[in-house]
Amino acid sequence: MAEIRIKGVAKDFGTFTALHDVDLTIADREFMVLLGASGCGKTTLLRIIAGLETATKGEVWIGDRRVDQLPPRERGIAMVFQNYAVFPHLTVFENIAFGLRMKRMPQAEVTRRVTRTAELMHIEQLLKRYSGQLSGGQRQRVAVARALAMEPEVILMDEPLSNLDALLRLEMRAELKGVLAGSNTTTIYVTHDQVEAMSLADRISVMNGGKIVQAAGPVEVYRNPAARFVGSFIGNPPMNFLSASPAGAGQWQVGGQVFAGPEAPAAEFAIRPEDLHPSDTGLPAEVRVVEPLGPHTLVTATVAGQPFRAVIDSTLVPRPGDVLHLAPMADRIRWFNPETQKAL
Amino acid sequence: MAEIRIKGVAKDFGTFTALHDVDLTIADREFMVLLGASGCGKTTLLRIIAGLETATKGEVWIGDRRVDQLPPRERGIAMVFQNYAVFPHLTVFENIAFGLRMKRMPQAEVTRRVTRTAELMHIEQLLKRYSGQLSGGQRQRVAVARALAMEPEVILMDEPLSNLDALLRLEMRAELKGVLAGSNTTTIYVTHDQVEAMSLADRISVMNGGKIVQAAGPVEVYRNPAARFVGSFIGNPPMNFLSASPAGAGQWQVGGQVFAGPEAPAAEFAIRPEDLHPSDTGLPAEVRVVEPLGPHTLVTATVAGQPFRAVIDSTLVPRPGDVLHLAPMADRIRWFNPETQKAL
Amino acid sequence: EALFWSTQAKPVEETQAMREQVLAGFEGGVDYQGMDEGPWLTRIQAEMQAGSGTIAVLGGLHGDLSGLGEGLMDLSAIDTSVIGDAMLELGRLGTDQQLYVPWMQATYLMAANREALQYLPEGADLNALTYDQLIAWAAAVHEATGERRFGFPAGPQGLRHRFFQGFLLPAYTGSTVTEFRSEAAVEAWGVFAELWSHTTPASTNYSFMQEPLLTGDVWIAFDHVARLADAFNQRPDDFVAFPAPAGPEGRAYMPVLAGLAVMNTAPDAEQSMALVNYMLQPETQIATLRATNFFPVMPVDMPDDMPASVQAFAPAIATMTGASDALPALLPMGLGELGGQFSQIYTDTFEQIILAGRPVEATLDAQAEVLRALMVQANAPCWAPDEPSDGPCPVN
Amino acid sequence: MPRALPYLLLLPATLFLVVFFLYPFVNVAWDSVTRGGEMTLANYQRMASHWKFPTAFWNTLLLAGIVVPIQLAMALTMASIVTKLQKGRSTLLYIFAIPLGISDLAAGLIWLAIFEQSGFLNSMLYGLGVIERPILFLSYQNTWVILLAIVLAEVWRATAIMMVILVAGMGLIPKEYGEAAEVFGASRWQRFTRVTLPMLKPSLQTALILRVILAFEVFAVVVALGGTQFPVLMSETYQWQFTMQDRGVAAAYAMVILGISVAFTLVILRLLHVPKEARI
Amino acid sequence: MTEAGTQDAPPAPDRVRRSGRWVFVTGVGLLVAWVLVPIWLLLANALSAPAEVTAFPRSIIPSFDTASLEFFFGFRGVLDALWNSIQVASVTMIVAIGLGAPAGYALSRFDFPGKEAFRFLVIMTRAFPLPLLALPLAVMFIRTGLDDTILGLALVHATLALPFAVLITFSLFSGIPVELEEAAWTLGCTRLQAVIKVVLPLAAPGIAASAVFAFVISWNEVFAAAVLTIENRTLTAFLLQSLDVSPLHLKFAGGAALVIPALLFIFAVRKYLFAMWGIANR
Ligand SMILES: Nc1ncnc2c1ncn2[C@@H]1O[C@H](COP(=O)(O)OP(=O)(O)OP(=O)(O)O)[C@@H](O)[C@H]1O
Ligand SMILES: Nc1ncnc2c1ncn2[C@@H]1O[C@H](COP(=O)(O)OP(=O)(O)OP(=O)(O)O)[C@@H](O)[C@H]1O
Ligand SMILES: [Mg+2]
Ligand SMILES: [Mg+2]
Repeated sequence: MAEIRIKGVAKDFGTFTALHDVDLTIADREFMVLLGASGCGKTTLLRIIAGLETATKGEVWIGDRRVDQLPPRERGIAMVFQNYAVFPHLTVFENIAFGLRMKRMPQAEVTRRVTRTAELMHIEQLLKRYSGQLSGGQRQRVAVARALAMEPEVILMDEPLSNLDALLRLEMRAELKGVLAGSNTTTIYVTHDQVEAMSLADRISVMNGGKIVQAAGPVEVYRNPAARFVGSFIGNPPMNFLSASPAGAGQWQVGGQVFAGPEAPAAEFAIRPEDLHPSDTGLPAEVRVVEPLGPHTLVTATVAGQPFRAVIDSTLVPRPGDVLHLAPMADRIRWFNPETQKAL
Repeated sequence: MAEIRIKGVAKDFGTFTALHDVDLTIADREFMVLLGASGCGKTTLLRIIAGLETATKGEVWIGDRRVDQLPPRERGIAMVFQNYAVFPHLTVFENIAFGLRMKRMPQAEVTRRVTRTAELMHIEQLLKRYSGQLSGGQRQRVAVARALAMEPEVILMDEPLSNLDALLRLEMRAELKGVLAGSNTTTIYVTHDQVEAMSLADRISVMNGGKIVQAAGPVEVYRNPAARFVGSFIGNPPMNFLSASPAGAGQWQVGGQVFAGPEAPAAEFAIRPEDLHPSDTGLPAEVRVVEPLGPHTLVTATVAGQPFRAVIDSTLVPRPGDVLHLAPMADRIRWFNPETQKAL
Repeated sequence: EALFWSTQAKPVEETQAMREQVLAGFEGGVDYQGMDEGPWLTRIQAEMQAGSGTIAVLGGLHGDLSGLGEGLMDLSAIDTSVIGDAMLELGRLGTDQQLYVPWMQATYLMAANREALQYLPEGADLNALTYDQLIAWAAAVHEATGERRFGFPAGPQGLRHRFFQGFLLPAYTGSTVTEFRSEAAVEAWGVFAELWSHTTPASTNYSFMQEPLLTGDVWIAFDHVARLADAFNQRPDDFVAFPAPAGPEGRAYMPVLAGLAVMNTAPDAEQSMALVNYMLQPETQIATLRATNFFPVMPVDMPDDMPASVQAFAPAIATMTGASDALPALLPMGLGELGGQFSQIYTDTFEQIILAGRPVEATLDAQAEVLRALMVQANAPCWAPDEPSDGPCPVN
Repeated sequence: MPRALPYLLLLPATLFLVVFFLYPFVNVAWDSVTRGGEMTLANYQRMASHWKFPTAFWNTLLLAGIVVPIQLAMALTMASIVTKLQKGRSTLLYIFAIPLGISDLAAGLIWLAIFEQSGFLNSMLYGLGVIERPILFLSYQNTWVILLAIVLAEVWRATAIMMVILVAGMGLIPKEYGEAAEVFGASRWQRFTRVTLPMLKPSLQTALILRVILAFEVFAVVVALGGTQFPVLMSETYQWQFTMQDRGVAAAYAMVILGISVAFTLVILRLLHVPKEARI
Repeated sequence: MTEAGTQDAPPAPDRVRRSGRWVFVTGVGLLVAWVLVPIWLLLANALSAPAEVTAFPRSIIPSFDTASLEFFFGFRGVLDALWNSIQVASVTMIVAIGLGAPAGYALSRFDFPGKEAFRFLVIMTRAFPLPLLALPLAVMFIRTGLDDTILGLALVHATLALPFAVLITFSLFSGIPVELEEAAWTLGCTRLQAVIKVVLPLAAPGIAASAVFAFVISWNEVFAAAVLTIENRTLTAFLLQSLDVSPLHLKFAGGAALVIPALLFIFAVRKYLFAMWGIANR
């Protein structure tokens, strides 16, 4: 049982507060993805869970043990460091075997596990090299292999695939998912790749400025952001926000169009760029930049003077200066409170 | 004038050959993106251009100077290292100012440039910190800012945005594009993010196993891969390949369907997953896995026993086990020589 | 300033006194440097080899100077008429030139804490002790206090070899070299072994006996006068000085002679001569006595206000040298730079017999061979108390 | 040019050493194989046949063999403590480094004052009523106490040299490796042996080589505490050079010291070799 | 094989921590005492009256009689000697580091034929007893006029300190990632500039350690100082030369008088002995 409970954890670095009262529970065997802007405290949170950093306050529980005071090695975790921390004085083999040796595992088992995880990470032909002889991506895979080989109760991964090419990342992602799903491991996984987040996560926690803003299933987070930040952060390109002016009870005027919305003193209109389709009655968007993205085209425009992006089928090729009418899908429109920035 | 010409460059590490006879010309002010699998030699190539590694053979020209024998500082380059190499003993400010001070730039100008690039990279509030007090992404941005502040003739960036969140990356990408377009800089940019590659590149060089396989504009590389590897490497998910059997002159039978193709002794059929649409007459695909990716759905299936992926509109939600008929768009079908793996 | 390069008066207080009380009166000033033998010698050798130098005057013990023969200037021009012939002879180093002139002299004495006097064997006269009485005394102190309280400077800087060369062996054999392995010598070593059984084992760390006397670790001690002085000066009332003991052949004692020499490379020979001359003035000699506890090499009138140590030592020395059974043993002559190895033979013998407990005869036989070889190599004739010899001094 | 660079960097130091070391060294080495102007091994024979030579030789090795491992352990402990500490580290480092500033002569003096018959140790024991009369620790009869005293004094005096080198080396080990080891289940001790020590190899190498070499030249402390009772190679060298004024034999001794130093250096270099690929 | 997790209940973490802490603090305390007590004894003796120094039982609290110390500082020429010592030590430091650091750098960054030979030259320098070298050196110095100069003595001391400087800087430079240097090169540094701006600051602890050694070696060196300087005596040669044959109380006072400046120097550089910045590759 390796449920992780984080209760009111805060972390100050001198006067700078990196984490504010974080509360989070990760169920046993759950795959939790941590998403958040650069510098929002993801690594810090992982390090506190791992025991490498002492929280200024709060409690960390793994299973039914309170682990705050325990040294890292007693917490039953393994970790992939954002900067790999592959031991330069050990070969790849010995790096992967490091944790196993610490457990005094018999040599045969060590070799078996190392070989298996190395194959999983496609580094089996590098086992005799030292970290100085590896490329960035190879080093990163060693770091992942080292953690996987431990078969720990809890695995913390800090952007473990960031330096891999797309193809390999796709593969690794699938391998990781496979391996971890078949194990008893609870995973916390930091990534900046939203596709990765979506495809791997049981749940996604979105962090902002040292706080957890939303923790929910991937679709939920994508479709129903709990706060404006989540919408603006997730999705590539992110959600569009347009100011709305009241136009009667539950009616809001946005970019010259009127939409049904919540009954509230003020509200902000939001729609994802891909939830728009060209239509004569849509929002009038003045095209600024057109970027072909392979199958689709990203259009950057302004609606009522506010920036606005749409992803449309690449069959349609507007030109800068054109006015494109884009109709939002009604069930995809979201509304936010402009003051609290929470969803309405 | 900072055209970069690489002529027959090879690099051996002991018995391992990291680069085989690479020839590449990057035009003055061009933005060249280097794409390739992990460990294929991208960093090595950059380091040879920068003068940090000596090529086993070959020549490197920048402008009309042959620079092989010149020390790095005389090559007029700046570089973002894959692992940042931010100086730990200097503040962020001094890190960014480092190169400028080497040029004996007046203090006022130094401050101006540092402030500007720091703002560009959104690290202006971190200027007084040391690298040990930064998050991974912040450190990476310092490395980028340090190179940009130099306003060099040639800038080499090794996965400069890999540790940034999607939103920030999007922004940074735009900023970089803006700054570099407005300058005299020739750029070589290694990335694993294909969207980034597509949106930034004037041209993309695809590397594989120490060789350059194709160097062409983004759309060309995407649409007309010169080799099977390029197709399989670029695109997320990558191109689908199906074996084809001859069915008369220029006619090939693929997955039970007959398509017009090249006249050749043998050929392999290829189509991008997004260039398929459900249709009763399409290729019969047996659905294995269905992954919702926000606006679209990724379907992993088999066609005639061969793996096959399709990205379809998320309105359609097939179930594993279903047979989906997927028709390729005729003008998007590509053919490869199964022996040489080159495009036909 | 003339550089006075000396192995004597190195303890800081003595150096200070040399500079301020002895040499201040010399015109042009003197830079007095008291050195360990190592650097002292190295510098001299360097100047000799280089053929030019800065040292004006060398000061050293007979043993220090005897190895320098060829590099030294003939000082016959200096008026040495008031100095005894025996001493001048030593200064010729076996040549017919005055290679050094006697500067000051001293000897070794016994000293005791007054507390120890109560255990003096009955009938023993402090001023005419025999070795047997000394042993009995040391034994009595040992028994009474439970501590071995005889002290002997057997440390690395200690002058232990002089005790064997000039005191113990001559007292029993009447000889230093010739009778080195005689029966009498065996007896002498036996006596010493007995004395050693009442000697504090810390002796192997002692270079100077004044400190253990002051701390009370040692009650009865043998040492060079200059190395006892501090005890008498600090606590004049607590200690007594008395002559060395006598053996069957007499009350052997060895003088210590320090000399002044000038190197051929001296920068200003005239100034050097002047300084040597200055050192031989009676007033300077008395000042030197005050500073170093070394006695003048010529007859002088002593003032009354001499330091406590001098007041204690002078009568003891007089008693020793004037004793009816006095047996002076001279410093080695004609050994040149082999003087160090000569002394080492005695030290080695001591260490092997007494400390390492090796058989006496065998050790003496072995060392005698070394000694014989050395004398042959040096081609040195015997000196007192050995009978004069033609050719190298024989070892029987 | 780049190929010449290392040589250019070494050139000043090499020239310097050639003039100020190699030239006099060759002189002395020549002394060791000549006697009266003729080539001979007589000096070595003389040295080897002297009855104190084996004692001095083994004493020197024994002393180094005891002192260096203790110092290594202590220096590592001190360096780890200092490195680990957040507050007060520079004060502590300073305290630990103090013996560095103390010459071996002064150190001998201090420890003599402790072990002497009327020294501090006896005073303390006496004051505590443990003993009734002072014990003579440094007697020629119990060489092992002398050895112990010398060991203590040497450990006290010369551990700081190693410690400071190791502190400097430890400071350069990136923290992240220790953290990684910690996460992967290494106890404090394992972290030390599996990460810190291997990554500290270059510094360990330097510290050990310097310390071992100095241990073979140990002299002043030994003489202060052991008197004539604990001959070591260096004290014999002195004796022959200055007391017996036989430069040939002294030079032979010096060559022996050099020989064992070089031999041990080779061993250390071999044991603590870091393969090129495994460097940071 | 071993089942982690199914062991007996671990001890309460708090207790473990606290007892661990206690052991740690005690250990540190013992080490501190181990270093400081003998120093204190030296100072206590130096501050005692002569009679106290030889008394038994000895008191570890001195009477603060400064007569012995004053005797030393009242010596004619002490100040000159002090100044000479400082000069010699400083020149030694500069020469040793100035020549040693480049060599250490070359050893750490390049592989080249002759590397081992150089290493051996360095080690031999330290492994050969100086007193024997003093004679040929002195002859050479007298002939070339370096005799009795600050510089001459400093050169000899630098010979002693150079091996330290070379080996220490070598090991320290080896610990600094080449990549940081490479980054500096791409930012317009020459090799030298990169070393000065990047490597040296990071290697400050090692440089400081070398400096301390160079200083202390020079400061405490007696033999060469005694042989090679006459007028320009260093403090050590001036005071310590004859210390072993001086009365006890003066021995201690002289010892203390010599120790104090060295301690001040170490105090002054102590903070550089630390790596102030953690080095992380990424
Ligand atoms: N010093 C070395 N010794 C041996 N092989 C090396 C050495 N340095 C790099 N290599 C190998 O050379 C190949 C190219 O490395 P390089 O760092 O250029 O890859 P890359 O394309 O940058 O990969 P990544 O995307 O993972 O950073 C890799 O397979 C790597 O293992
Ligand atoms: N030692 C420190 N002193 C001061 N601030 C620090 C320190 N360490 C981290 N921080 C700050 O704390 C914040 C959180 O850092 P953290 O490393 O957790 O970010 P992150 O979410 O992992 O970012 P990234 O995605 O860029 O890695 C950052 O703003 C960082 O600047
Ligand atoms: Mg992070
Ligand atoms: Mg790379």
